Amino acid sequence: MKKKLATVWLDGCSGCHMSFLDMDERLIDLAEHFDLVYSPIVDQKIFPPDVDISLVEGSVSTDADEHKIKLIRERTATLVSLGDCAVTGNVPAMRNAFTVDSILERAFGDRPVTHPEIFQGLPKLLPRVRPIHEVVKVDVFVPGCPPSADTIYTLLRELLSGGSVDVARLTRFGA
Amino acid sequence: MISVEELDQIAETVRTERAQGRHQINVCVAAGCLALHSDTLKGALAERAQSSGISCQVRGVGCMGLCSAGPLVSVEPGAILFQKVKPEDADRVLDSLKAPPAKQHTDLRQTPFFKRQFNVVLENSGKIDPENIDEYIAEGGYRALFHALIEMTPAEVVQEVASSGLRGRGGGGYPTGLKWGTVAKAHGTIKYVICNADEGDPGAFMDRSVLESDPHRVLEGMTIAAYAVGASKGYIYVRAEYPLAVKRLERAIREARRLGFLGSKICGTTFEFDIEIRIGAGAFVCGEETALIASIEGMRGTPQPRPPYPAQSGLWEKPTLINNVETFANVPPIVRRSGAWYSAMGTPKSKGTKVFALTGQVKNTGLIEVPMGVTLREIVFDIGGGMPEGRKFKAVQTGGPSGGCIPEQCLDTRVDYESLKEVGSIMGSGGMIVIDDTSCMVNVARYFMEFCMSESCGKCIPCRAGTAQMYDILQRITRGQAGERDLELLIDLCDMVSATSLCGLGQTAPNPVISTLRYFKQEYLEHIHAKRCVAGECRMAATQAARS
Amino acid sequence: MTQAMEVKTLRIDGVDVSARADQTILEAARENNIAIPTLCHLDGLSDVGACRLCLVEVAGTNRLFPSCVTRVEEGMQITTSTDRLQKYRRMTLELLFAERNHVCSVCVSNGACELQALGQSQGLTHIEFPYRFPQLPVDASHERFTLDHNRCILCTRCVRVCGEIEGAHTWDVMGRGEKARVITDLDQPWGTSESCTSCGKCVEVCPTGALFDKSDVGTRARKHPEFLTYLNEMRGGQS
Amino acid sequence: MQAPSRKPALPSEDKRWRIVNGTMRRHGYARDALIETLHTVQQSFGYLDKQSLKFVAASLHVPLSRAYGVATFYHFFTLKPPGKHACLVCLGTACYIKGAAALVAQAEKTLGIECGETTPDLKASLLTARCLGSCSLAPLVVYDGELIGNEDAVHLQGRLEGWMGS
Repeated sequence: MKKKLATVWLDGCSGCHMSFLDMDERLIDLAEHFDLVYSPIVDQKIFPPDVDISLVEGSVSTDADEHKIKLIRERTATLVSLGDCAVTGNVPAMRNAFTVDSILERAFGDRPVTHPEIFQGLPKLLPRVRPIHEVVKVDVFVPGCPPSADTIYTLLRELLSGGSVDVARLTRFGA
Repeated sequence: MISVEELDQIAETVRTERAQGRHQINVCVAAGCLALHSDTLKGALAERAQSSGISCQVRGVGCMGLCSAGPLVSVEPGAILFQKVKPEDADRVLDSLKAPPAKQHTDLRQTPFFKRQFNVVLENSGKIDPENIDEYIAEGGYRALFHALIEMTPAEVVQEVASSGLRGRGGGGYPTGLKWGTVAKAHGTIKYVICNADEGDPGAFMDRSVLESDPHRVLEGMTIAAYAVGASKGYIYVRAEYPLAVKRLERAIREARRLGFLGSKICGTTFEFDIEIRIGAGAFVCGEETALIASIEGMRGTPQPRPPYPAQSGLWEKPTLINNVETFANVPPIVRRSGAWYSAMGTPKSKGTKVFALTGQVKNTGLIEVPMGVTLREIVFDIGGGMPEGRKFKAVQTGGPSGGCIPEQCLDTRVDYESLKEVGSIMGSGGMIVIDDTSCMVNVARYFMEFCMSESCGKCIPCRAGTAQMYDILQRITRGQAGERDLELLIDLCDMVSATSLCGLGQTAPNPVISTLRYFKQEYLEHIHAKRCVAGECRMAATQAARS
Repeated sequence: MTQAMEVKTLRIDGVDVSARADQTILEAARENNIAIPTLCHLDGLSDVGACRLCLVEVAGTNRLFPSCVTRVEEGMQITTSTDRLQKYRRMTLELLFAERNHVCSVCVSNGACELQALGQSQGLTHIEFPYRFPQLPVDASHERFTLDHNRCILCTRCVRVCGEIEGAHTWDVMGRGEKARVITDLDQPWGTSESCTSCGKCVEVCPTGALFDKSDVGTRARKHPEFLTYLNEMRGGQS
Repeated sequence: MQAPSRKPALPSEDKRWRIVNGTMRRHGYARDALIETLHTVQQSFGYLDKQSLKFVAASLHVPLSRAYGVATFYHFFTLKPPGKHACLVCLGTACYIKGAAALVAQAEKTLGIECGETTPDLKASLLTARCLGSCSLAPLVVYDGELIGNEDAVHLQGRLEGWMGS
């Protein structure tokens, strides 16, 4: 039976997903072993239950991210923090030395708001951006900005065979 | 320069004056009582005595120990002790010279607080005027120096101190004789003696009291040490927070120079030694030997890796002996009476007496000196008089930020270096703080970690960054924001910081956490799981998300 | 050096080695191709024993010894890499990564950073300790160089090279504990320093991207601390 | 070997510089006199400013950065002018156990500043001490050098409000 694979995009640049796609023809090989049940690149809107592996890109920056990652954790056997934003907070966390208000003021303060209603229902920024493992338990950490396609491929093959992965051999912070 | 005969003469003069039957009214002018305006009191007593024509001598003396009852006044002869004396009580004190004292002033010296003590280091405290060298001499002062310089070789002095079994009173407990021997044997013609008076443990004021009450004792101890190890220059490194101690030391050094106990041709011999005071500037880490040396050299007080030990390469890379105030204060009686006399007191491995500053939630607070080997229970409940009304004993903290909290079930632990270590604390320099059930033990750990974090010099990573992380975790626990994982990280950090830090500050910084985890883990768990502080001290923010 | 320097024999990781009596454990190990991780140590500068990465175990005592400042002794049995030591080294590095704001992906030294490389070689894939995210300034006032406190690990190599080799002592450390920071002169903008000779030695010895040459921005800036050994040799000092 | 040392001129006519110079002379202008000299500067001027650090550093041949590093290492030295009044709360263990934290909170509230700061009108500075060694009087507060034992928040507030009103 094929394993259920999900990929998730929290607060990040999507570079890790680009790297995922950079696996090119190896994706076909992987498709023989995995069903991609949830991803920014598929249509599924609701995170399904009983997912075997979730690759999560991005940090936890908003209340929506926090809600989402907790749900994903509940429904995932092996949760993988993919890329520096997920693992360290990386660029999104550079705002942590400042308050949310001062950041919003800096970004939008001098712009006239003609349609204030557009802000309604937007996820709220958390006071502090956090790496995923500060919010839920993480099983595998894959640093890199982004982790290379080779790294992701090796990782998925290893996870498939049930072996343990020596990630530090493959990648590092900022790689 | 002074001879033994002249020494006798000075002592005789002081004694004759006392024997003339004049009463002496002794007012404590050490820092504790001084803060309660005992200097004004002293003035008032002198004035009242004069105006009412009473022949007596009103003197300022050093610490009498029972600081919680200050300002203290004692009347001699008769050994009557008055407590909490106000200037308007002057007449009442003077009345006692004529008639037996009023009932409310029963002799406090017969109470357990005084009766259970045994004074060696504090033998003169509260009895002599610390600003008058003659009074020190009258109590046998500087006899030991004469004895050592004239009748003993340096090696014999080292041997005498070694045979006393005296161990470093600054906290480490390293055998003093061994240290002296190493410096004595070290190569080099220039050597230094340093007195560590940078008493940094919060809740400790033993050294302060000795310096303020009996400064010559420390000078004599240092001079004997200098003779024993072959040093000609000494430094006393005193905290800037102790201006009175500095003032009295300066005066004592001047007087000692005048009588030839410091300078050249000491006691008529060829021995030369002088002492300079260096004022600290507020850095706990400077209690560490190598940091203290850096500070005397005018640098940032950051510790150096040892070896080389200061005994081989210390101040300006010369062999240097560093002992703390209380250690030096023990030396004159050891040399005067013998090492065997000293080693007859105490336990097999911890000889002599130890001075403690007993404070916190206990009835009698102040300065005490007990033989090694008494139990903590005797100190807290007999000498200290137990808990104030309605309070329940929870722990006694010894050893300051490097020590631990000892719970009720360990109160029968004997006070000696090894036993205190076994129960997870240390002897330390002598701070002893009684904690009752209104204090949260996690918060006590947090308090000490804040101390270590901000006193860390920042040189080595485990201490600089490790204490900061530990503080953050303890902060989260006391705020109800911590999870199980935080506790695991805290325990890991305790191990790592103590094993890898460069100096004693970092190596012992986790101790308050380790000891409270050992005896009060339940309180940690309640904060984490039930978001509850049993002492009611911590305010919980229950809504914050805990770390998984 | 005197010719008759005493020789000690000792054992490092099961290998019998001999070393001059004035050598450190680190020197003896490296001469025998035994790698011990270091961070504050740099060949050609005095050692401070501050980073604690080079701690090793010595048989017969539970104490750990910084190999950069511990002299070899006859019969020493040294282990450089036990589970315990590896755990401490990882934790030490984690403490550093969490202490300030090390964002490798946007750092000029990405790919040429000693901290980053050590993290990888010691098997770090994430930091267990919560990041502390302090707010720290960047000083770009010098015409050629930049100081970014976010990336400084307080190894004090810059302080030492400036004092010991250049002789300017422009750098020192101010404050203490977690508030300690490297400074130039009276904690003034680097560009206004009266003592700085703009020699750039501090930049070359900095193990991270805390000190960098402005012309290296956008490149993977390699540092070249090897000049130190050369300078010392030419000045007649020890290698 | 040092070249015959040139001594920098005193920064101004202010007599206090002579006191500072006196301390350095007494120590033979040795580098290790740095901390002793900074003590004298602080006693004379109330704090250490950049001018005095420069003068002392030049006189003792100590690098500027080292002088600054030393001045900021030790808590006792301050680089900012102190307020007219100073309130110092002891945070020693005995004081802490007996409620010093509440005193600090009250002082911060009354003065509107945090520990280590001075009010903008320079009327009062709020300081803390590690331990003053008068633990039997805990909790302890020092108002302009006057030590008050067994202090409580109400008395403290009154005292500070008195300063601010004056």
